[in-house]
Amino acid sequence: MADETTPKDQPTPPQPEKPAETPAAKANAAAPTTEAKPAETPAAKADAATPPKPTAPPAAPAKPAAPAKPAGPTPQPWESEMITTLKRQYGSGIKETSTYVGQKYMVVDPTVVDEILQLLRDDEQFDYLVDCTAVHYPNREQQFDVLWILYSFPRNERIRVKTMIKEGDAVTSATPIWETANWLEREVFDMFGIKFEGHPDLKRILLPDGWKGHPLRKDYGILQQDTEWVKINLGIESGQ
Amino acid sequence: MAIAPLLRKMFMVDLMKGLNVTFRYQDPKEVYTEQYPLERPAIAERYRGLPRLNVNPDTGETLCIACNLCASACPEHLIVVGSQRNPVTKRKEMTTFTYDVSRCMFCGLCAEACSTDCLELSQDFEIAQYSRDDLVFDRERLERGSEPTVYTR
Amino acid sequence: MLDYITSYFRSTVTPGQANNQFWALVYILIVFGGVSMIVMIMNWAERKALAHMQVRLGPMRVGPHGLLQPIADALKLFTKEDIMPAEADKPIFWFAPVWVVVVAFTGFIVVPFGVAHAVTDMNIGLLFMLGVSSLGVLGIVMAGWASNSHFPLMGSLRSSAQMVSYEIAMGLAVVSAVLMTGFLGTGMYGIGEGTASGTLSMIGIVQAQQAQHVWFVFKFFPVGLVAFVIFAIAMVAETNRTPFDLPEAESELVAGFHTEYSGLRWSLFMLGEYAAMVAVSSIAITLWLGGWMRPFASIHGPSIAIPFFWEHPELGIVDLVSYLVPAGVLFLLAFFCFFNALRMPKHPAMRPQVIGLWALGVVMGGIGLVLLVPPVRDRIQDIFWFVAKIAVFLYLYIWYRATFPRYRFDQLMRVGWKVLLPVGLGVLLLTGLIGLSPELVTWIKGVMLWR
Amino acid sequence: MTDTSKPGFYEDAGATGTFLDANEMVLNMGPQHPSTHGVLRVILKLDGEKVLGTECIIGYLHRGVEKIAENRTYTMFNPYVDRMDYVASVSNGLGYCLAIEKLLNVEAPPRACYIRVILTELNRIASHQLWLGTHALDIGAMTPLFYTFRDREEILKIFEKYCGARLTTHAFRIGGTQYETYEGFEQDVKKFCKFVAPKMDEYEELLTTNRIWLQRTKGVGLISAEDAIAMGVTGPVLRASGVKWDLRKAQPYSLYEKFDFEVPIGINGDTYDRYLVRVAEMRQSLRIVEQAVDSIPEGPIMAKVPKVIKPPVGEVYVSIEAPKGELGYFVVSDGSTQPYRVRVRPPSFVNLQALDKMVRGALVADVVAVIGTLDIVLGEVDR
Repeated sequence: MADETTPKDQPTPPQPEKPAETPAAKANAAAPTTEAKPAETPAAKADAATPPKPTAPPAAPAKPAAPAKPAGPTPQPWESEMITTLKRQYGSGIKETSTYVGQKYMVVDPTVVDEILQLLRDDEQFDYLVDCTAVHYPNREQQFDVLWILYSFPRNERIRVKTMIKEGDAVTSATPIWETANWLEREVFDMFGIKFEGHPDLKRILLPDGWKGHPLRKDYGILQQDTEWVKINLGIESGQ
Repeated sequence: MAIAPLLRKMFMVDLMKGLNVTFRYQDPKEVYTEQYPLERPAIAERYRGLPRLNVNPDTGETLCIACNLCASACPEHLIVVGSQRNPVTKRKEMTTFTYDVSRCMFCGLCAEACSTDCLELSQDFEIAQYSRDDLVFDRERLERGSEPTVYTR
Repeated sequence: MLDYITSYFRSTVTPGQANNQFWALVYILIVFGGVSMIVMIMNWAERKALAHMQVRLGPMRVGPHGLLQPIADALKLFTKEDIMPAEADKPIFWFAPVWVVVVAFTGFIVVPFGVAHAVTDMNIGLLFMLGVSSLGVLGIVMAGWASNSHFPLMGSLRSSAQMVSYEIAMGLAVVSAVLMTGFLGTGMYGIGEGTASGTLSMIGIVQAQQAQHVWFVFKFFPVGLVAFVIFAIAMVAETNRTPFDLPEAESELVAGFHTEYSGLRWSLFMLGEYAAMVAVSSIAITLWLGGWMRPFASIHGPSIAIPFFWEHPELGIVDLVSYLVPAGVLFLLAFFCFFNALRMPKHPAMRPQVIGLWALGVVMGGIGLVLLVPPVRDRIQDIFWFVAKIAVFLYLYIWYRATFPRYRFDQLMRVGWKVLLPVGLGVLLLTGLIGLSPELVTWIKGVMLWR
Repeated sequence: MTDTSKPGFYEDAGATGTFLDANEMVLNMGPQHPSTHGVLRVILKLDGEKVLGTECIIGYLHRGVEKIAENRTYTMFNPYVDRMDYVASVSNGLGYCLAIEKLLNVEAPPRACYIRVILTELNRIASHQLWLGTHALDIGAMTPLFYTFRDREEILKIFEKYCGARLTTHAFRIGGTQYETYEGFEQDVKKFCKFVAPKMDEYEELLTTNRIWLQRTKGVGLISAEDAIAMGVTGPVLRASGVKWDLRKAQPYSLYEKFDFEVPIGINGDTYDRYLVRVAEMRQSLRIVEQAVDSIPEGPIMAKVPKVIKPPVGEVYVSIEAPKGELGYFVVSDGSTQPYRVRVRPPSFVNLQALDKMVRGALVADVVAVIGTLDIVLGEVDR
C-alpha cells in the first residue's frame, strides 16, 4: 500500500498571498497557478460554467451575488494523462475538468458516473472515497450537485467528481466500489432526498425515520419543522 | 520460550509494575482535586464567562455607544440593543440592552466586535440560575457585573 | 441464669462447643454487627484509598475527611424510591437480595476470630463455609432472572459460570491446605514426623498451624504459597471483584445483575458482596495465614513478669509486645485524629467536624485504654490479629480494583480452567508427595528389596 | 468443535438444531449506556455473548450544523465547529479556518501558523489522553482515566489562558488567530512538555505490558489495511493497520512541513496496535510542540482579511489530520457573506461505520473495547 507517501507532489500548493480588499485589485490577481490564462472579463466569466453558480440564492437573508463580484481565482483547465484517457473513453460524458485554487474536479454526466468512479478506483488507484455529498441549487434545472471526493494513496492526489441531477433522479450507488459510501450516501439521502440505486440499505441515518422533508435542501426552513413537531408531539406552541 | 519472559510472566512482573504505580500515587501530595467552593479556582484573565457592560469608572456613565456591532456579530442573535437619539447631543444613546445568556455559547465575538471595550465577557463562571428567565440579563444586571457566589454552610 | 451466663468466661472454647446458647446468640449479634461495621469502614476506606490512588480526594464533605459518608449513603439508600420493574418476577426479585445477604452472613458462624471467638466450631466447618459462600451465586442468578431484562440476565449467567469454574480451583487449593494439617512435622519442611487424620474444622486448621509452628502459606515452600495464590485469585473471582467483575461490569453490562435494583435492595447486594469479601478473606487467613495467630507466633523471647499486668510465665517479652499492639494501634489512630483535628481549617463552618474528630480520637483512645486491661487484652488480641489480616486482604481488593483492567469472559474461563485448575491439581499432588515422602521412600525401597 | 464463525451456521442451526442454540437475543446497547461515549445506540444481535451482527443508530445528537452554517456568516459559524468534536475543538477550528482561507486565497502569517500548530498538537494530546482514559475505563481499568484527565487539565489550562475557554475554544479566526500569546505562554508549554513525558511512561506502565490489557486488546477488532481503506477509515485506526498516511506529512498544511516528526504505524490493525499508535502519536505531538515553541517566529498574527468576509464564488475541500482522522470541510461560496454550503467530513462518522466489520463474531466485551478504540465523539458523528 501507500507506505511511503511523501509530500513530493503537492496538489494544493500554498497560494501567493494576495490582497483581497478591493475588487479592482482582485481582477488582476486572478491567477492562482503559474500557467494562468488571461483573466476574462467579468461578463464572460458569468457565462462560463462556474459550477457552483446559483442564479439567485434562495430565500435567505444573503444579498444576491452580484455578477461582477467574483473576480477571485478562476477555474483553470485540468489536463493530465488520466483526463485524456477518460475523455477518449467517455467523450461528452465528461463535461468539464478543471482546477480551482489548485483543487482538481471533473463534472461528469450522471449516466456514466458509476463507470467513471469504478474506473478511477480500479485503473487510476483512487482507492479512498473521502466523502460523498451534495449541494442543492433550487433555481437550476438540474437541482443537485452530487460530489464524490476521492483520494489516491499511491498518487497522493485528491480529486472531486461531480455530477448534476434533476429532482427525483437517482444516482447509482458507489457502495459496491467503496464500502464507505454506505453511510455517506445514506446521509445524502437523509439530508437531500437523493436516491441511490443499488444501495443496500437506503434509509435515514441522522434523522428519525418519521422525519418530514430533507433539511439541507434550500427550500427547507429551519423553523417550519420545529413548529410542527413541537405542536404535534408536545402539544404546545413552539417558542422559536 | 525464553526463560526470562517466562519467569517474568510467572512472577507477574507486568501486574506488579501497575500495582507499583497505583501504590506510589497514594501519597497525599499527589492529590489533584480542587475543593471547589472552599478553594476558588484560578480563572485566566482572558476567560470568557458571564457578560458585563463596563461603565466609565469616573462618571458612572456607560461606555456603550449603541453602535449595534455586538448584536450583529452575535451568531445566536441574542443581543438586543435599544437606542435613542439624544436630542441635546445628537448622539445615539443606549437605552436598553438585553443579553440572553441561556442561548449564549461564549464565543466572544460580541466582545471582539465592541469598539469601546464596553461589552466584555468577564471571569464570572457561576452561571446557574433558578429559572430560565433569570438568564436573560437586562442592562442593569449587565452593568452590575459579576456577583461571585459566596457559599456558607 | 447469671451463672449460666458467666460460666462461659471460664471456658476456652467457642459458645457453640460450650453449649452456651446465650453467648452463641451474643456472638451471632457481635459477628453480624462487627462484619457490618467492617463493611461500612471498608466502604469508606475503599472510596478513600481508591481516590488517593487515582490522585483524587474521595469523600470530604460528610464529616471530617468524609468519615460519615457511609452513614449518609446508607440513609440516602434507605430513603430512595424503591423501584421494581413492572415485568419483574416480583417474589424472586424481592427475595434475591435478601438471599445474598443471608448467605453471606451465614458463613461467619464458623469463622474463628480467635481460639474461642467463633459462634461455633464444626468438624466440617470449612466445608460448611465453602458450601454456604457458593450459595451466594444463587441470589445473583435469581436477581438476574427476576429482573426480566437483558443486561441483568447476562450478568447473572456470567456470574454462575464464573462461580462454577473458580470453585473447582478454589476447592483444590483448599484440599491441599487441609492435607497439610495431617502432616505433623514442624517448620517449613517438617516431614517424617508422622501423619494424622487432617481436620476440616476451622479452629482445628489454625491449631494445626500452631502445632506445626508454620503458617501453611510457607509450608513445603513454595507449594503452600502456590496454593495460597490460587486461592487468592479464585477468591477475587468468587466475590466478583476487579479484575473478575464481569457479572457487574459497568462498562459492558451497565451494572450487571443489579441493573434494575435501586435503593435498599441495591444496598443489600452491596452489603452481601462486601460481607462475602470478608468471608473468603477469612477462609484464606484461616487456611494459610495462621488465623488469629500473630506473626512469628512461635517466638517468645525471654520471659518477663510485671505484677497484675503480665503474669504469663510461659510467655515471653515478644508476646508482651504483641499483646500490646492492639492498644497501640488504637492509640495511633487516636493520635491521627488529634493531629488532623489540629490541622483542620480554622473556618467556623468546620467547627463541628473538628469537634467530631476530637471526639473520635477520644473514643479511640478510650478503647485503647480498655484494651490494656489484662483480661480484656488477653481475650481480644486474637480478634485483633484476625481483623488486621482481613484489613490487609481488603486493601488488596481495593488495590487490584485501582490497577487492573477487566478480563473478558472467555479469558476468565481460560484462566480458571486452563491455568488454575491444572496448577491446583499439581499442587495437591505435590503436597501429598512431599508430605508422604519418607513413607514413599520406604515403600520404594521395600519394592526394590522385594525384587 | 463446531465452527460457529462459518457464515450461515446460525441460520442452519435454527432449522436443524435443538431449541438450545436457536435462541438469539437482541440487545440494545445505548443510547444510555456507560461506554457508548455519548448517545450512540448499537443494536446487537447476540448468540449468548457472541455478536452475530450490529446496527448503529446515530443521530441522537444531531444539531444540523451544516444547516446552521448556511444561515450564519463565515465568521459567525466559526464557534459552531468547536461543538462537533468537542474534545478536539482546536483541530475543528483549524480545519474550518484553513478552508475559508483557501476560499479567500489568503494565508495565515507564520507566527499564526506556529501558534496554530502548538495548540492543535496540544489538542491532539488532550484528545488522545481523553481517549486513553475512557478506553481503559471501558476495558475496566479505572485509574488511567484520572491520570490522563489530570494531565489533560494542564493542556486545558493553557487553552484557557490563551483563548479564554477550555473546551469550546474558538481559538482561531479566519486569516490567523485572534489572540496574541499571553505572557508566559512559551514557559507554560515547555513546562507542560516536561511534566507530561514521564506521565506517559506511567500510562504505559499501567497498561502496555499488563497481561489482562494485552489479552483484552490483542487481536480484538482486527481490520486489515485493505478493509480500512475500503471503509474510508482514517487517522490512528488506519495507521494501526499499517498504512503510513498522515495528512500532516502527505499534504502539509499550516507549516507542518517545517517540523520533524514521525508517523507511527501498527502492524496488525488490532486494538492493541491502535493503542500503541496513539500513545506514540502523543509523544510525536510533544516533539512537534517542543520544536514549534522553540522556533516560534515574531510577526503579525492575522493576515489581511476584510472585516466582512465575502469569498469569491467557488468551492473548496480542505482537510486536516484531526486526532480522529481526516477532518474535511467542503465549502461552497456563492459570493455572499454566508456560505452556500458547508459539508463537514467527520472522521468519527466514517470510522464508526467500520464497527460492524470489526466486532462480528466477537464478544460483547469486545464491542465495548472496539467502540472505545475507534475513538468516536458523538458530537461529530451526529453533527
